[in-house]
Amino acid sequence: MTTKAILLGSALALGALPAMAQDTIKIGAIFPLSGPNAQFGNSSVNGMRLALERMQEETDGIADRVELVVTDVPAPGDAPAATQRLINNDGVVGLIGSFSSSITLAASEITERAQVPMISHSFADQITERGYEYIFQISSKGSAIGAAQLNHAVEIAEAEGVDVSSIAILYEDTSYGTAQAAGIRDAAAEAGIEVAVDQGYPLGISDVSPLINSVRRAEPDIVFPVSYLNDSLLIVRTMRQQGLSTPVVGGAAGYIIPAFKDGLGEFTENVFSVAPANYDYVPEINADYEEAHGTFMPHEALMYGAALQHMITAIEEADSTDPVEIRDAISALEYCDGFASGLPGECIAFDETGATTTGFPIFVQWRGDDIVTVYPPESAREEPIWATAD
Amino acid sequence: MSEPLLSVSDVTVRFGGLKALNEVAFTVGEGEVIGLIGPNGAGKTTCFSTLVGLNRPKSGSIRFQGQEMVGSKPHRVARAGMTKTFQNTALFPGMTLYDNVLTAALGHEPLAQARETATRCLRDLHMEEAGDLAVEDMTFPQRALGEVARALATSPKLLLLDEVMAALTPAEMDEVIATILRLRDSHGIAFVVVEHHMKAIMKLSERILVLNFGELIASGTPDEISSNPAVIEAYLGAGHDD
Amino acid sequence: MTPLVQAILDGLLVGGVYGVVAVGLSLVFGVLGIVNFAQAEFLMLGMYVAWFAWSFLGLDPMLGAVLALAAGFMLGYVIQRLLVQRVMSSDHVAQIFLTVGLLAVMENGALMIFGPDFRSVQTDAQMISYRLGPFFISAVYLKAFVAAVAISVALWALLNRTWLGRAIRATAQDAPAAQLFGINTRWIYGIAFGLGAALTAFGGGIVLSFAPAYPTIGANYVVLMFTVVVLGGLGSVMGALLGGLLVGIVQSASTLVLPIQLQNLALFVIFIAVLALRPEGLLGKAAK
Amino acid sequence: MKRSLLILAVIAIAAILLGLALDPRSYGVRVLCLILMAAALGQAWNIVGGLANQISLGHAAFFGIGAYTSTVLQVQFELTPWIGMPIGAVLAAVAAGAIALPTMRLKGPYFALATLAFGEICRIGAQAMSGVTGGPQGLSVPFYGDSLAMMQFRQPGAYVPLFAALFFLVSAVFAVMSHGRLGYMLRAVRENEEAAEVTGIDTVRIKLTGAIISAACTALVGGLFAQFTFFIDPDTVFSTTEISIRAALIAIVGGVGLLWGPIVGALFVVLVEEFLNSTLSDALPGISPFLFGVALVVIVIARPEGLVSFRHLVTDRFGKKGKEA
Repeated sequence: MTTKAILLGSALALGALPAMAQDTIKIGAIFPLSGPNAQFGNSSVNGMRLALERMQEETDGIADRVELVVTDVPAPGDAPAATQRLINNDGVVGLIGSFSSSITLAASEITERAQVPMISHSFADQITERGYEYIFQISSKGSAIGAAQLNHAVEIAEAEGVDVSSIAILYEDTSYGTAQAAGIRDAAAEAGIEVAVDQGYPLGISDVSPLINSVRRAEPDIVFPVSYLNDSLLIVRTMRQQGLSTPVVGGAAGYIIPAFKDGLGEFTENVFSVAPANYDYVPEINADYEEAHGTFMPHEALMYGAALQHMITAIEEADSTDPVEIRDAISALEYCDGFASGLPGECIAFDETGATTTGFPIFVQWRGDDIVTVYPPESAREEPIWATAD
Repeated sequence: MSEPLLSVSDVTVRFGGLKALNEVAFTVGEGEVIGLIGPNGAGKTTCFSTLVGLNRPKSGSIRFQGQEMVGSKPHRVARAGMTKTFQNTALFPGMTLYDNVLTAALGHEPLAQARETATRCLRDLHMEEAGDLAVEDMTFPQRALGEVARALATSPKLLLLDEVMAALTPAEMDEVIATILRLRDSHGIAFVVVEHHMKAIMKLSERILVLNFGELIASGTPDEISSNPAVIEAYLGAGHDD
Repeated sequence: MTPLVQAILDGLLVGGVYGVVAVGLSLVFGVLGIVNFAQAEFLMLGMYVAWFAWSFLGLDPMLGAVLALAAGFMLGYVIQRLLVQRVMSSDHVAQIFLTVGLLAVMENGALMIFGPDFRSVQTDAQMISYRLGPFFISAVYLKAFVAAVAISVALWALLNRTWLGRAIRATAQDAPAAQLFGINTRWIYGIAFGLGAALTAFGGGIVLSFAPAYPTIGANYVVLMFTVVVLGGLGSVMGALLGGLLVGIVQSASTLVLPIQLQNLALFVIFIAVLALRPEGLLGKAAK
Repeated sequence: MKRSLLILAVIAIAAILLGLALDPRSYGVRVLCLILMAAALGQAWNIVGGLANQISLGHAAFFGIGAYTSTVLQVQFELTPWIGMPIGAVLAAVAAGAIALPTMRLKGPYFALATLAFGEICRIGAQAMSGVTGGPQGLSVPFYGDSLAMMQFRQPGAYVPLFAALFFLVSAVFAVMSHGRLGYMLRAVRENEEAAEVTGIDTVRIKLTGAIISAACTALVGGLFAQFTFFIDPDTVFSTTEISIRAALIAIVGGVGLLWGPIVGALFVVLVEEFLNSTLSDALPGISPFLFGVALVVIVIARPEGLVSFRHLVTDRFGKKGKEA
């Protein structure tokens, strides 16, 4: 029983830690740094660290006082305690995160009740549709990304004289895949395009042959996979194996990270994907990132870097470390510098629900070791090439 | 004349291709004490297990108090009034002896009454002192008698005792024999006793059944059995050790 | 008809891989009586070994798998002698939770050492398939299948044709008796655990030929591995291989009638049904 | 038994007082809730895992059913969790009965694996039934601000009495069972099923009863968890590692089958985890779960019977006191 007394005592001590140091302003970052999404969490944090560094070098403002408190949240179940800890023990004035939508949803339940602002780049529509005031979403919603994945592809194809009458949707069955697939499905219905194959599959699938067999039998005009890396590689390879030349238009995640190239080599050439942002808007920042981490800057690094800079600027505007005032400043601010200039729309601003008013999904295409923004035309760096994988 | 307490007819048990019991038939009357003997591997323990429902016979019938028991689960058989002890003792480890006995009593009565039953059963076997012992700390003879106490707690009409005297001294053995006879007299419990110790069996039993290779080869009074050539043959042939 | 045959072909090929990955789990259970929740971490380890072999030595993952086999054996042997041996006589719960602890240590150890990056290989076989009339046979899965069969035959020969194999089987059946015959059973436990780890690590090398390595890849396989060994009969070596084929076929063929999303649902229902009706496994003792 | 209940009540009240002493929005108060929740979860598992020694690795099934039932009813019909949680407990009990029938004869690892598969079936099922559950995207508890009627509060401090009450309830169920008829019978079944049958215990019914009570308690914990975190998704509430294995872990680390086991286990597991997360999370990704794994390995090797050792308590406590109580 003595052990218990000691343990209980330390629980007390945890709660009684000093609130916050005077001079620094702490911003919390909750990301999956271990577990299955660790890669994405770590690159997001890399992006934020770079964004903070550059801001500290370039400006003389409040950025010098900002400290990033990073915490590992591998699963949504860990999010509430971590969020509460950051708010109450570390005294963060705002939060950034998290890669996965379910972690963001769980964390934002805490930030809402604690009245601390949080900026996220997760896709789920729900995030800003709960009527919450303290959560902001800098990327387009999953349904919009799904719709763009379909509509942009159809526009590009039809501009090349290719008729699209039937498609296949293959999606991993976690939150991200299901939400985005729903967007594609709805957009297809609206456009009067037949969805010939509509298959969810378990994340971690080890053989996608059954999926590709059904694609081969249905002969759709375009395949829309919404997948992470493992499944992306399997889908592209198995299609090649079976000699299927149906164009593949990826759904972000696995299709626009450096590891996609590592797994497929030359076969990535001209693969399309929808994307929330791309590094080719900000080559100079990307060069910094590449120097530090050896790969191009994935979109989550760019987005979260921008989110952090938006929050720091809002703190400066609010001229306060009161989370409620910071929240109002985030909501009012239109931020167009630094990392934000690398986002589609080249600015960050939010409507009253916290959803983005500036962001929109873009299309990228693999060219050599790089991915290049090709659509919509006003954002494109290069022309799209509608080529079937021969 | 009413039916005997237990009436076993043509019971055959197979394990794989092996016949463990072959058309075994016998009866046990109310309050009777019967010895069951036979060389090692003759099927005595199998016979007990089958009677209480742990094995299902291939064919035959086991009627207890006029009810067919074949196909009944062991707990139903126990509640009907027939239970057995385990040869290598199967008291519940991680419990005290008292709790073992109490648990058995709980099968058919509520806690308060069960406590009384448990205390009484331990007293019947002169084991009050051992009640607080954990099974792990009991000697083998204590465990064997503990088995009897636990079986008693189910309020049986017929108790099948499987070598409970194996490790006892002659004096202790006499005491157990006296206890069995006293229980028979006071509670009207019938017993079937498997024991290797011939003197004990002779002293205890009114009738003796002899099993060999799964077949009942003889039955009769102790005197008849000890002079039965088939029995002697079975024991000598199997190289008996007692 | 064609879709069904194709599904069975696909399932068979990937099922061979499941079999090899799971056979180590079954061996460890058969000999040591321990359900090793950390077994899939040896798959992850094998994938990393094979990846480094591919990346720095240019070895095909199938050859890298041989290196993985050796590394898996060494690590497995050490883990058994240092840690698992200490709970050999403990309760099942202690054993299970020792391996759960090992799982966390190995998975996160890999994250700390190798980082979170996905590491995949590129081989020619990944993009090729052979055509047999209307059927496709994927080269990479075919190679994986052949490697799986080869290692299975080698394992079978080891267990049945060598003194060591007999000692392992004797220990599995009755350790005290084996000891009486002069077998050092502690040493055999170490060897058997090492061998189990080695086989799963070898399977990892094969898996790398079609899937990227990352620290938590084991989690994708752990439940699948249990399903395989239970269907084949926990502890049965050849049963695990056949169980693997069966799981592959069920996963693949079930997609003809069920959404692919539910392929594992079908699998787990069969899994529970088999446990309930035939706990010795579909293939039972005959396969041992 | 009365003494055990009294100590439990004292612990629960002490927890509530501690909760009042802490800042109601603080992290410490949340950790307190997590400890109470973990103890209740471990205790619910302990009913089958400890008393009957059925090492279930599928309790997430019941946790998830509890969480989803009350939340779905709240989202769809604005039904208060005060009613929704008991309904969830009933549904979980039904599920427990359904899975107990085919699996109860299984022993040791076979039972563990069968229940693990059952948990996975429920997770996949919850993902697929998106019309009801919201599918993989999860379900948010509707925001009511502070509402006792809807069992919802802005500050974690307000949940301390709820968790303390739930902890007391589940622990009391365990204590009463453990000292009562059912407990003796479950232990008998655990130690030797054949002998239990032969002494007149209906082992099937006893196991079924234990499984149902355990599942119902687990579902209540799941329901309150949903109210506490406001967001659930299948991967979280049906998680094999985060719920099923964790429930078993809490009971086992503390001392399986013992009333005090899950309490000590919960303190240990939650405090070590939170300590590691709060101090090392920023240092090196993976270090805190790594060290947690190391701690688990060390405990299992040093004290395979749990922090509260089993054997001496059997004779010292249950044995002698059992008769007097």
